[in-house]
Amino acid sequence: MSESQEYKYIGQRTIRPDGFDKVTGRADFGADLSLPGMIWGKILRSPHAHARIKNIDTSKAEAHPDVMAVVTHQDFPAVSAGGFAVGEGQVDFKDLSRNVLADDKVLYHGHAIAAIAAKSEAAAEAALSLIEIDFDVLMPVLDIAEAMKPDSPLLHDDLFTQGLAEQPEKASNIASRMELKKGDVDAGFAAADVVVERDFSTPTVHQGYIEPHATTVRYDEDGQSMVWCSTQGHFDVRAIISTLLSMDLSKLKVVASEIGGGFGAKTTVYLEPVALMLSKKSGRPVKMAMTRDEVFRASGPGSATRSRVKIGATKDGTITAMQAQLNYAAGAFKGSPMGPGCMTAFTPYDVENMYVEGYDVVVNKPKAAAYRAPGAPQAEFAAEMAVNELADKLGIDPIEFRLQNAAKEGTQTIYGPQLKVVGLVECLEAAKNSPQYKQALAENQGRGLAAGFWFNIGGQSSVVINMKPDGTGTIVEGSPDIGGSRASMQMMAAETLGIDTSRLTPVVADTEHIAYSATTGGSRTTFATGMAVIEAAEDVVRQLKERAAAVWNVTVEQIDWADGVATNVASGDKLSVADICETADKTGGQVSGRANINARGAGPSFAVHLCDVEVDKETGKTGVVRYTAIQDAGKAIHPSYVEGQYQGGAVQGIGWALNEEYVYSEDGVMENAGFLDYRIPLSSDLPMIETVIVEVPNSFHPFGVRGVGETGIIPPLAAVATAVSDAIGVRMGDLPCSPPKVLKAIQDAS
Amino acid sequence: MAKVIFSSELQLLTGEDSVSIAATNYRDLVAELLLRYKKLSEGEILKMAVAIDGEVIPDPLLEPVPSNGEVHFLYRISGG
Amino acid sequence: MVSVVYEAPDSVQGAVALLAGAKIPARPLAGGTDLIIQLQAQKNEPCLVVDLKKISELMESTLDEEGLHLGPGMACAEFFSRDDIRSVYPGLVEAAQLIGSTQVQGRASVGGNLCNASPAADSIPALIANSASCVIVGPSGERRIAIEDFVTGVGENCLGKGELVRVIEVPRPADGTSDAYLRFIPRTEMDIAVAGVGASITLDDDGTCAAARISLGAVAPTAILVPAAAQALIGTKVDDEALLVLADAASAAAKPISDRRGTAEYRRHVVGVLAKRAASTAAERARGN
Amino acid sequence: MTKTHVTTTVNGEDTEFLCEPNETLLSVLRNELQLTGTKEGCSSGDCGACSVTMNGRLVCSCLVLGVEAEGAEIGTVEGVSNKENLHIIQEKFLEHAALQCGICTPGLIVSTKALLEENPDPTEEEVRYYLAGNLCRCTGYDKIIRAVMDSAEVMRGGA
Repeated sequence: MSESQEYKYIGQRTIRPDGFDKVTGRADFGADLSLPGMIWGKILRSPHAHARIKNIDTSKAEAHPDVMAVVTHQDFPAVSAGGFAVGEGQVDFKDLSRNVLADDKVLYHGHAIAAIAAKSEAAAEAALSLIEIDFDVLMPVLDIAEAMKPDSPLLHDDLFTQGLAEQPEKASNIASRMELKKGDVDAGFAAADVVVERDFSTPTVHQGYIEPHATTVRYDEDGQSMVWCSTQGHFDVRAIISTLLSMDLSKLKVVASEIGGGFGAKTTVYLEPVALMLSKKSGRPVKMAMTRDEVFRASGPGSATRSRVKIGATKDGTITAMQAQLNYAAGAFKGSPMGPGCMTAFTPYDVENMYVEGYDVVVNKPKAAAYRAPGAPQAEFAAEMAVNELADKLGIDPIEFRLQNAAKEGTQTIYGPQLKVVGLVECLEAAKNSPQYKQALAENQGRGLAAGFWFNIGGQSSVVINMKPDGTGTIVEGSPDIGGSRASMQMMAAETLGIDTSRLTPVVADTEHIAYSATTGGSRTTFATGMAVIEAAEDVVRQLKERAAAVWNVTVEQIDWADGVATNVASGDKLSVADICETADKTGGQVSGRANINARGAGPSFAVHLCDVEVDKETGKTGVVRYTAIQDAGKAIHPSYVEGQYQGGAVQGIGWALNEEYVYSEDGVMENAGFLDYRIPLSSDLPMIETVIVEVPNSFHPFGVRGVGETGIIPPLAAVATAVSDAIGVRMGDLPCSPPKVLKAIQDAS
Repeated sequence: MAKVIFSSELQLLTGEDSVSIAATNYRDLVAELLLRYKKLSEGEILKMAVAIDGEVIPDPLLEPVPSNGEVHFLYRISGG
Repeated sequence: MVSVVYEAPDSVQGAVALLAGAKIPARPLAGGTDLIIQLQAQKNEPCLVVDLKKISELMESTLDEEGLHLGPGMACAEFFSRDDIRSVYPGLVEAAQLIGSTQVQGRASVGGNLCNASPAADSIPALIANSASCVIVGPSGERRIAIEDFVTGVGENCLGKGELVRVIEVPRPADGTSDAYLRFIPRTEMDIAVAGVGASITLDDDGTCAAARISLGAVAPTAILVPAAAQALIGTKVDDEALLVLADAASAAAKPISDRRGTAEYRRHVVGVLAKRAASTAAERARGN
Repeated sequence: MTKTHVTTTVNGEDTEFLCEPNETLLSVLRNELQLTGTKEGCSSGDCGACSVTMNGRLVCSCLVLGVEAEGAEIGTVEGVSNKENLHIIQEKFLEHAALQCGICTPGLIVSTKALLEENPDPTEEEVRYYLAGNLCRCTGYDKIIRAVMDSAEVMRGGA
C-alpha cells in the first residue's frame, strides 16, 4: 500500500535510535552485566521426567569451599494458588513457585530442583554433583491423548477439571474444559452439501530466541534489591518476584536489559527469584544464565496439540457449520493457551453455526509459555487445513471461498462481541492480486494459502517526555523494546510534537523511573505505549503553548501551534520548541509531558499468506521457493519493522510447519535439545519473504495502529502444509511436514 | 437495560446465557449480577475480560454502561 | 567443562612424546569443533589437550603425481579453497565443504573429522571412495591403514596411546575417474548427515564403468564400503537401470539405527536415493574428464 | 589449576590475559576482557552469535580455547567500526532494518565482514550459505540478506 503523505515522520523508514549500540556490540543484554563481588549461580535439574523427591541432601555442596549458597524450594515462602495475568494469560503463583524450583515432585526432565552459587561459573557447575537426591521415579505421560485417559498416571493429585457443569470427584490431567458456541451446528451440517472432517496434530515447539535467559541480581537487606534481566515485562517480573519471595514491591527494582528475543516466552520467570534467593543467602551479587540445553529443556515451549475439525458448506460455497475439538498440552502445570486457541480458530469466517470445545491438559513436559499469538497457530492450522480441503472438494478457488465467507465489520464472533472494522477482505484481495498468485507452478511444486486472526491487546502504559533546555526530549517508557519499538515511539512523538525524530531519545526505564507498564506482548506496544507517547507529547504541546503565551503575555487561545512552532496569532511572532524550552526556566521551570493510560480499542489484525514449495519426492524434503505475507497493520508507523514482523512470523511458522519439533525418548527425555537437532530455519533454507502491508486503520488509535507482531505466525502452518499437500497429492494433517513424514505419505499413497 | 451475555464458563454458574440488567456502570452491573447469581463469585467475574458494545476493556471498573448496551464477559487475552 | 592441561608442541615427535607420556587421558586438538564440545560434556577427569596446530607439516597439503598428501589438521576452509585439489577430487572437497558452518570450517579439519569417528562424518565416505589411507605415527614408529579400517566403532578409531594421524594419502585417480559426495539433511546446512554417500567411478573410453567404489555414511556404526553397489555399476554405462540396482544394493547394505535424526527405515531408503544421485554425478564428471 | 598467561592481539591492540586452560575464547572475551559485544547463544557452534575472526578466518569463539589465542590476531564486533564512523556493513544493517532484537547482530556483522573480504561480489545464494551458521529468529533473514547485498555493492564502489 502507499505510504501516507499526510504525515511527516510516520510511515518513514528512519534509523532506529538504539541501532548504533546494537551494531557495535555496545548494547547490554541479559548476560552482559557484571557487578563487583559477583558470583555465579547454576541450577541442578531433574534427570527424570516424572518423579517424587523423597529427600534432598545439600550438605556436601554447602561444605564445599567454593560454594557460597545453596537453595531449594524449602527456602521459599509458601505461596497460595492464585492468579495474575501476564503473557500466558493467567499465571498461578503456586505453580510458578513449583516450576522455578520443584517442591515434592519433578514433573519434567530438566525441572529445576536446587541451585548453587559459587565463586565461578565452573565451580558452581561442578558443585551441582555434590547435591544428593533420592527419587521415587514415576511413569511419565507425554502424549495429550494418553494424559486424557481416565487411567493415566496423574501429574497432580489435586488437579480437578475446571469448566465442567458438575464439580468432578476424581483428580485428572485435564485442567480445564472450555466450550464456545454460536447458532446450531447440527442444523448447519444438515444443510451442508459437502462436509470435511479430519484430525490434526502439532508438535511441542520452542520459541527459539537466540539469547538464553540470563539475570544478574543484588539482594539488599536494608535497601532496595536489584534485578537485571532479559524480560518482556520487568514490572510483571517485579510483581512475580515480590509474591514468590514475599517481598514488598518497594524493595525491588527491576531493570530490563536489552532483550535478545522472547516471542512470548520471556513473559514469565525462571532464574530471577532463584538468583535473588542465592544473593540473599550468600550476601553477594549473583549472575545466572541458562545454557542452550537448559533453554530447550526447561523454558518455553509452545504447546503441542491434537485436534479434530469438521466443516460443512453448500455447493455454492457458503460455509454452514464449523466445529472443532482442540486439545492443548500445557506441560507440567495447567495453563496452555487453549482459550485463545478456541476463540481464534474460526474467527476469519462469518458463519452462523459454530461450536468449539477445548481441553487444557497437563503432561510431563516443561510448562508451556506464550509463543507469538499463543494458541492461535495450532487452532487456525487445523481450521485452515479443513477450509482448504473443503474449497478443493467444492472446486472453488481458496481465495474466492474465503471471500465468500470472510469475517468483516459486524461479524458476530464465537467468543462474544461483534468485530469492528477489520481488513481480512482487503488482505484476501491483495493476495489475489499478488504476483505470486499469478505465477504458474513448476513440476513437483505446490501452493498453499491460509488466513490468520489475532485479537491484539491494549492495557496499561506509562510515558513521560522530559524536554531539555535545547528543545530536545527524552521519551521515558516502560515497555522493553524487543523489535525496534523505540523507533516507533520516537516517530509518534516527533509527529505529535512537530520536531525531528533525531531530537527525541527513547529510553526504556526501570521499575523505579516510570510507572507500571504492562509486558511487551499481545502486539500491544506500538499500539498502547504508542498511545501513551502521543498523549504525553500532547501534554508537552499543551504546556509549550502555555509557555509561549506567557512569553508573549497573551492567552493560550491566541497561540496557534503547527509543525513544532508556536505562532502569536495577533503579532505573527513565532517561537520554536527549542526557543520555548530555552527560556523555560523563566516561564515556570522545565517542561515534562506525562501519560498513564489503560489502553482500549486494540484492533485485530488479519493476515493472508501464500506459500509455494518444491518437494523432492524421492526423499520427502521440502523447500520453500516463494512466499508472500500479507497483513493488515492498521497503520504502519515504521514500515520496515512492520515488514520485519511479517517476515519473522512467517519464518517461525515455516519452521514449525517443516522441521521443528521436540523429540522425546519413551522415558520423557528431550533428545534434540540444541540448535543442531532442533532445526530452526537458516538463511540458506529460505527465499526472500515478500510482504504486503494492508492499511485498514484502527479508529481507536490516533494514527490508526493495530498490533502487528503476532498474527504473522498463524497462517504459515496451514499455508506450508497445504502447499506440501498440493505438491504430493496427499493431505498432511500432522506437523511438522518433515522429510520422513512426507516421504511416508507419498509411499502410502502410491 | 443493558444486555449481559455470558461465556460458556460463566454459564455454568449462571445457568443462562444472557440477562438484562439495569445498571449505568460496570461496578453496579457486577454488584447486581452477584446478587442475582449466588454461584457467581467476584473473583470469577474479575478474571474475565469485558467487552462493552464490542470494545474490549482491560479494567472496566468505572466504565459507564449505555442503557441499551451489550456487555460480554469473555476469556482474558494477553499474548506472546 | 573438565579441567585441561594444554600443550602446543611444534613437532610430530613432541606431540607423540606428550601423548605417549600422559598420565591422564590425552586428546590431540586440531580444529576443536568436536573436541571442545566433548570436553564441555565431561565433568570430572582432567584431560591433556595436545594442540597440533603449531606443527606445520600437519597443517599443509600437497598434490603431486602420486596423489594428495593431506595434512590432517588443515582447516576445511583452507582445504576447499584449493582449486588444484578440487579439480582432482571434487567429491572429497565437497564433503569437506559440508562439515559444519562457515565458522566451523574455519577450524574443523579432515583429519579431525576422521579421528572423531562419527558414523555420520562427511569426509569419511568420500575418503573411502577415493581409496585413501592414513599414516599413523606413534611411539613405535609409523604404520599405514586404509580409511575403511581406521574407524572401528561409533566414536572409536584404531589409534593407540601416543599415536596420531600424520598424513592422509589419497592416490591420484586413474584416467577417466571422478568422485562425488552427497548427504541428506532436513535443512540445507548446519545438520548432521542422516545418510551420506561417497562415490568414485572410473569410465573407460566408451563410457563403460571399469571401476567403482561406493561408500555409505550414517547408516552403520562406521562408514562402510559396499562392493555390491560398485558391482552394480561395473560393466554398465551407469544408466538409469544400473543406478536402480545400485540404489537397492546400497539400501540392502545399510544397517542403520533409528534416532532423533531419522528412522532406520527412512535412512535405508534415502541412502539408496543418494547412492544413485552421487554415482550419477561422479559418472557425469568422469565423462567430462 | 593455575591460570595460563596469553599474549594476543584483539582488534589490533596488543592484549594480555590470564585464563584457565579449559576456558573458551568466548568466555575470555566476555568475562576477562569485558568485550561483551560477542554474544553467547549456544556454546556448541550452532548459532554463530559468538562469531569472531582468528587470524583472518571466521570462527565460533565458543569452539576455541582461550589459550589457543596465544600469538593470534582476534577480531570482534567491537573492532568493526573505526573511532569516527560505523562500517558500511553496520550502516546498511541499520538502513535495511536488518535487526529486530539485535542479539545475533554482532555475529552477523563480523561474519558479513569476513564474507565480503573473501568474496566482494557474492550472489544471494552465496550470502545465504555463507551466513547459514548465523541464526536469526526475528527477521526471517530477508532484510539481513538485503543489507549484505547492498553493503557488498557499496563496498565495491558500485553505489
